[in-house]
Amino acid sequence: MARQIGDVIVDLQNISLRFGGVKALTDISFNVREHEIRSIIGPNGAGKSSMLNVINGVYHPQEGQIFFKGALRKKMEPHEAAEQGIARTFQNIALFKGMTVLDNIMTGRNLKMKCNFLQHALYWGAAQKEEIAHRIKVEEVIEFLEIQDIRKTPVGRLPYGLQKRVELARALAAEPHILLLDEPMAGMNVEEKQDMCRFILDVNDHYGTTIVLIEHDMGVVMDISDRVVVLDYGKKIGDGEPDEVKNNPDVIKAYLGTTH
Amino acid sequence: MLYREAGQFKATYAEDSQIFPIRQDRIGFWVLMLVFGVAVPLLTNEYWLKAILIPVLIFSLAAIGLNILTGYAGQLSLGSAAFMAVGAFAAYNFILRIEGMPFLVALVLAGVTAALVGILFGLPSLRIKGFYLAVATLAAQFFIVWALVKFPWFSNNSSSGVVTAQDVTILGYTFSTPEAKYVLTFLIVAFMALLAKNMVRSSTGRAWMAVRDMDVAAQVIGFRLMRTKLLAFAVSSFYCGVAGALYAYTYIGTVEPEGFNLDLSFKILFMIIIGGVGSIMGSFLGAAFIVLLPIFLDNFVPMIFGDALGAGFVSNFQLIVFGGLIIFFLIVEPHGLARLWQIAKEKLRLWPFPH
Amino acid sequence: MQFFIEVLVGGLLSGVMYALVALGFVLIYKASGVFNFAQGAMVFFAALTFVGFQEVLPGWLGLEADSGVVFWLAFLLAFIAMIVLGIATERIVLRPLVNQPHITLFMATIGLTYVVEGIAQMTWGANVRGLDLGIVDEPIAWLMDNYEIGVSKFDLFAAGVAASLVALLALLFQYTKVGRALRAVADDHQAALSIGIPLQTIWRVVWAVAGFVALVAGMIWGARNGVQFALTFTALKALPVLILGGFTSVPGAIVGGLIIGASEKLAEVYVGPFVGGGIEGWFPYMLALAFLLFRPEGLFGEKHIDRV
Amino acid sequence: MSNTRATAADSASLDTFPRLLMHHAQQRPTRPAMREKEYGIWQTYTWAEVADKVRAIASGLAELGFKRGDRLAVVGDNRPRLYWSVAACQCLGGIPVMMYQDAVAQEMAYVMQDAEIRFACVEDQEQVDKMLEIKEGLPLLEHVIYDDPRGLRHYNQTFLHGLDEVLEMGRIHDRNHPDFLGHEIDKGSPEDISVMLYTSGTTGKPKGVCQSHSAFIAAAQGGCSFDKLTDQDDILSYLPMAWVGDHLFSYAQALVAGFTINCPESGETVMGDLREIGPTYYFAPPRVFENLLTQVMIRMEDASAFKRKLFAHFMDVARRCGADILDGKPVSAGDRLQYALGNLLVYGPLKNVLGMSRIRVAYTAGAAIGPDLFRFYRSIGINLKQLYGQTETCAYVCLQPDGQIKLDSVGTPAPNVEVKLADNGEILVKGPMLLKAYYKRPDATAESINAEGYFMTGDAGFFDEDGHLKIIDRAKDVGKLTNGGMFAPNYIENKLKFFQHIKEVVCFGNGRDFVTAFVNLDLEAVGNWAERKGMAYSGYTDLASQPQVYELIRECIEKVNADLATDPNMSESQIKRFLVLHKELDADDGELTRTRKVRRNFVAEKYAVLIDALYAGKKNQFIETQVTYEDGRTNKVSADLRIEDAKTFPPTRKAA
Repeated sequence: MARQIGDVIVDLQNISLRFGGVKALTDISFNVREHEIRSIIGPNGAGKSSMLNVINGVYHPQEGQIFFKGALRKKMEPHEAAEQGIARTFQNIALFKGMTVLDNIMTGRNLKMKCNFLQHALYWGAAQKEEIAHRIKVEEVIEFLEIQDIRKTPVGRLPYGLQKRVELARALAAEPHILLLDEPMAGMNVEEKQDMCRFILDVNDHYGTTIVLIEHDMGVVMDISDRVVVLDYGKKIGDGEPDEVKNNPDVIKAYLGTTH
Repeated sequence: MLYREAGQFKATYAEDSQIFPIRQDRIGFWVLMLVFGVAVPLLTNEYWLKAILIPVLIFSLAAIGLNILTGYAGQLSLGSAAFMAVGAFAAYNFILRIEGMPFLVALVLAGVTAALVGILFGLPSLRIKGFYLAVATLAAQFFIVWALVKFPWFSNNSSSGVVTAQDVTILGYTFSTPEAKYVLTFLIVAFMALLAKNMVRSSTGRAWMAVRDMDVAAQVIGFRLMRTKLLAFAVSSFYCGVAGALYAYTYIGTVEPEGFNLDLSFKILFMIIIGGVGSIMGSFLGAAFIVLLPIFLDNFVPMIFGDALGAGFVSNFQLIVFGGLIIFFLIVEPHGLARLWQIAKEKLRLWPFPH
Repeated sequence: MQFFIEVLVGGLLSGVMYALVALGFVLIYKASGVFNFAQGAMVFFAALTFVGFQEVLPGWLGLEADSGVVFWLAFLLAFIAMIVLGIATERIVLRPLVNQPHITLFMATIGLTYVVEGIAQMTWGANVRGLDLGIVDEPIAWLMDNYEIGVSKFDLFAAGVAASLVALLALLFQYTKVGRALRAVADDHQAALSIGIPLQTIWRVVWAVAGFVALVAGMIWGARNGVQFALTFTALKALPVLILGGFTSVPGAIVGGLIIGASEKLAEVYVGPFVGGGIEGWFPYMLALAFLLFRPEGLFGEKHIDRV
Repeated sequence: MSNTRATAADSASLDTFPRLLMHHAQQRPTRPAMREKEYGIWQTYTWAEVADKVRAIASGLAELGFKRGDRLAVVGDNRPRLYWSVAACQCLGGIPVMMYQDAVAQEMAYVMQDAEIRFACVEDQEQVDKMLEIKEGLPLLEHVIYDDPRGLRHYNQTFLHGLDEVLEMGRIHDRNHPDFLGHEIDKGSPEDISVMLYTSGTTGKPKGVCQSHSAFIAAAQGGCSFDKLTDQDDILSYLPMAWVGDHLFSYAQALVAGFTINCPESGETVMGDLREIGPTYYFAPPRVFENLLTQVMIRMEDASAFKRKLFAHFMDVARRCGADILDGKPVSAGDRLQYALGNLLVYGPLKNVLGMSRIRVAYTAGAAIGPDLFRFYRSIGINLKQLYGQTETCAYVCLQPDGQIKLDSVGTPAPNVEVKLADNGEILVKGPMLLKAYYKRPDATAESINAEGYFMTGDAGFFDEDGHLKIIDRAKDVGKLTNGGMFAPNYIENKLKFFQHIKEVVCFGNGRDFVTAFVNLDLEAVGNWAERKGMAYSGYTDLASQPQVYELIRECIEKVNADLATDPNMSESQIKRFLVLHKELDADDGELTRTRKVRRNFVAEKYAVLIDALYAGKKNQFIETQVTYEDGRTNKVSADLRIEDAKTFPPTRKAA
């Protein structure tokens, strides 16, 4: 492999998150290294999505610290996380239903676009140039994910699997350092899963993007992850390379205890 | 059927992202522009210009304003008329109080004033959504109209806030005839519609739509909710403000704050529902529909039912038809006339195939 | 001090009447998630239908105009009319729009407002009519004499009616089968459907009850201000109440109504003169808005967490 | 027109493809030479840009050690950069060897060995993988250049080069040796081999057909002047680059006339891309036209009753007068008016949605095209024509001239081509477009070019009274009846196969008294027909034995017989007796080739008993046959087959 796994880029220390009286995450610590594929697994309700939401600033943990690229991160809003190069997809597809595939992916470029609304209104010179420059970038992503033929289709009309792919495209368009994927293969058939796996590996390989992934399909997780962290009831019960995690008695117990 | 798209390929992104990517649409558009910009003022009579065409244009502009806010940015507003009032009274005061104020500058300033007020009343949108926000915009509606009535300064101390618009003079030419006023209105509205279209098809518009469709995702991608929403309020109010100023200067002439009441706000809302939520063209279609419908009913109802029923009947009938149409459109085609046109266009493009 | 109390009590009493209208909103919102803007039009429709029947019934039945039979018959007929209106609304407007965004339903009820107003006036005419409930709008002598506080008998009566109506509804919700079903529906449509609660029936019941509330509110408001188009504006009065109280809370509607009623009157009296008066029109909104900024879910609403 | 004349005038110096390319780069530097749908738009390359890229690639190849006379394998979909590498190779005096991109690695290995390939230019990872697979067996192969780097990041073989890399190398080389390429181009001679195309070879191994610059340029010039192609034309290049037709239309003719070639985004998007580009010059095999027509009909089924009526009405009008209007023949004013209306309401929109609005010239070839199909396109105003040619003749022998279209001919000999018939009916051609030789196969070359320099096409045909060539069959299949009449089985079979109910036919008659036929039903078409008639049947065998079905087939045969009777050469070949086979001919049973062509001799042997029965005048014959299913299981099918007679007609002259 040409891919070199680098230093720790995100370091979560003793994170606890509560909603009212409900504890979603309890004292969780783990880190993500640059260029790796890091998976978070666990039964339903284990707090996996909450973990991602903590990383990109949707939720603010009551306790604990987050180090990003070595520096302590202050409480931040999601858009600030985006500005720092964290992109993500959602468990329930969060595309903009009223827009075409192309426009959806273009939104992923928003942070890199500098023109203001007055320039847009005139759509002349800089605004048009910028629009075209970013369109070229977006078209590269479109080709990368092989969705050329649905470019101008409103996303609402697409089948589920393709919507997931468009969402990935939107996240990729931002050229993120870290990509958070919340169950990117949920509800897909085998072929779609294979495609998605290939794309995830390609992204990681081609762009060097660090990927944090939540996934239910154990086979997939073990195949593509560099390291896996296992949550159960908001607590960390395992962390390490796939083989290590597979043989962890706590993990086995948690998984045997559920239907998964 | 009339479309001949084979061979209209796009070799650059600029061509690909034109407003009208199909040649036949471009031709149609320019024909329409010529008809309404040149032929209409030359050929129609005063009644048509004053009672139909000018108001249609002005309401179209207001509807574009509301559409930006509601259709594109997804923030329901019931106070558009109040922002029109702000624009009308601001233009009046700028021209009245600043010596030699050029009309077009006053128009822009009126829009800017409305935009500022819009931002103010848009602030709650940062915390509240949906009906709550709709109700909040009612506050703007009531407050602004009240303030314009209660503070005589706004209307230069006239009784109950009635003001009479000054002459419209640009570069020494006074727009006094209906034809002149029509052409002026037409040019302004056409230009502003173009600006609006440009905004909604670029990053600004995508930000609005992203916030409309899924605000959490929009935020995660990096859009700033506050900036995006307030910009929508500002631009929307700007459009309503300019529409309000035109309403006073090229349409009614004499306006009072009460004229910009909740009914008018609803009327504009109806325009975008019937015309098409989230469509610039729909704003025009909706405005034309809502302006023409009562005129049509006024003439049509007595024809069918006889005059005996009286004016009260006609006006109630209008209420029912209006309300019924709204419900009908929301049920049958929530994207309004614009979508109907789009569907028809798709059919024409695929003709003779059905799909 | 007496004056302040007088204003406060007057405000609270009119607040009860706001609450009455707001109650109609809450009922429908809870059951069907529809923000029924037409509630004001329903109030107008109900009151107009009632007085309309009061006018025509004596002629039809050969009875004295002020006979109790006419009153109750007109009341019954108006109630039936409201039920028909509710069912028709459910069938024609709501059912085709089921699963649409709430905002769409809201706009549909704005359309409904126009239709209902049009039908009411087309049927009964647009002129202002008086409505006599037999209670005079004069201060209660005892309070006036002893404490020099002017509290209208009528207002007190209205408050009493409103209070009993609220109590009645509360009982209805708490102890009847329909009430329980309704609460289930309000909690979770899908779940309610899955355990076999007939959603459409519930909606019809709720619209009928809301119609009844509108009728009572219309009669009280009509008796006070005359039955006229302005009754539709009661809806506009009720909106800030809802914002304050939350769309889903019956107690919220009541408390919100009281707060709005009292503060509006106090503001009008104490602040109004400085700004030229007439601030009732917008003050409740501003109050509600200011309140919202601090507690977006309303007084009694539930905090909503966006699940991502 | 003026352009072709200009080209002709300069032809002395414009006698190789590299010179043509440089000529266009000077004459029309800003005209589009190529477009490719990529990244959502039609990326356009002007002649100047193309020349520049070709120059860079050629220099890069030279830097890699590519020598005059070396062969460059080119494999991939129609991509501008692959066309450029063809031109670059030619600039250096090399020979591009075009290979089919869907061939499996082993098939490629044979061609690459045969052509002694040192350099290969391939499209993408898929083709690179094939090259790696066969590299072991190809000691000569030194460099593999790929166009699309996707997925190839971790391929670290030193003999792999990205085309971009080669291009960059070339630019540097070009900067250091600015005169190099000019000299190389000057060294080229029109008699150099410009390209090698492998014939599929129905028998034996593929042979490399060596064509010179002058041959292809002559063929292209002939075609361009024949159809008045100019630099304003557009063609969609979507057929395999290794196929002679694509090399003629998309490469040779484009370079001669200077028109624009357009490459689709991918194989799946061809129809959409066709619609966008709206080519003026178009080629498709009959199968494509047939699929399109089927789609049109299917989509029209869903249309409203009004639209269907409208469509049916105007298609009638078109059938009546459309082709005549296109041919410029006299048509009544009423019909013209109706046709104009139809053009507005139906034909115009239809051509538009098919992407054929702008077509000036469309060709089909490669197989016989059904007369109804052919007529349909012509009737709606698409100038669809047929041509005849082979790899060995640069796909250039006969063309149908505008205005003189005969449904069953392939037109008149093309400019500068001499066509004559051998005694056995075999078509012999001579002209500047003939192959130089089969690569390393002097034996084969000698076999196919006779002493007078005529190329023996292997096809049999004859000229009609207007001098139009009709192809009837492979020459080796043409036989004689005992009465001396010509027997051309394919010719008869094709006529029958145009009926929708008939899927496959095998005719017999060589050395016999009369012609007989086995018929295979089209199960779907006949099944639908039977359903409409309310007939019950349990499967193919049952359906094939029904008297009504025999009636149906007999009607078809008699129609063909009537048609054959009008043709003096063919009137003896009318089918006297026939039977409907009890099973479908199947490749798994060895009755068809994998490309679904009938293996005539095999079938004749296998069903000898049936042939005997046909000629013995029996009314029926029992037979039992083994069939193989897709999963490899076998089973026996038996039936007592009916044998019936068909009416024949006395020879007549054609009325029209």
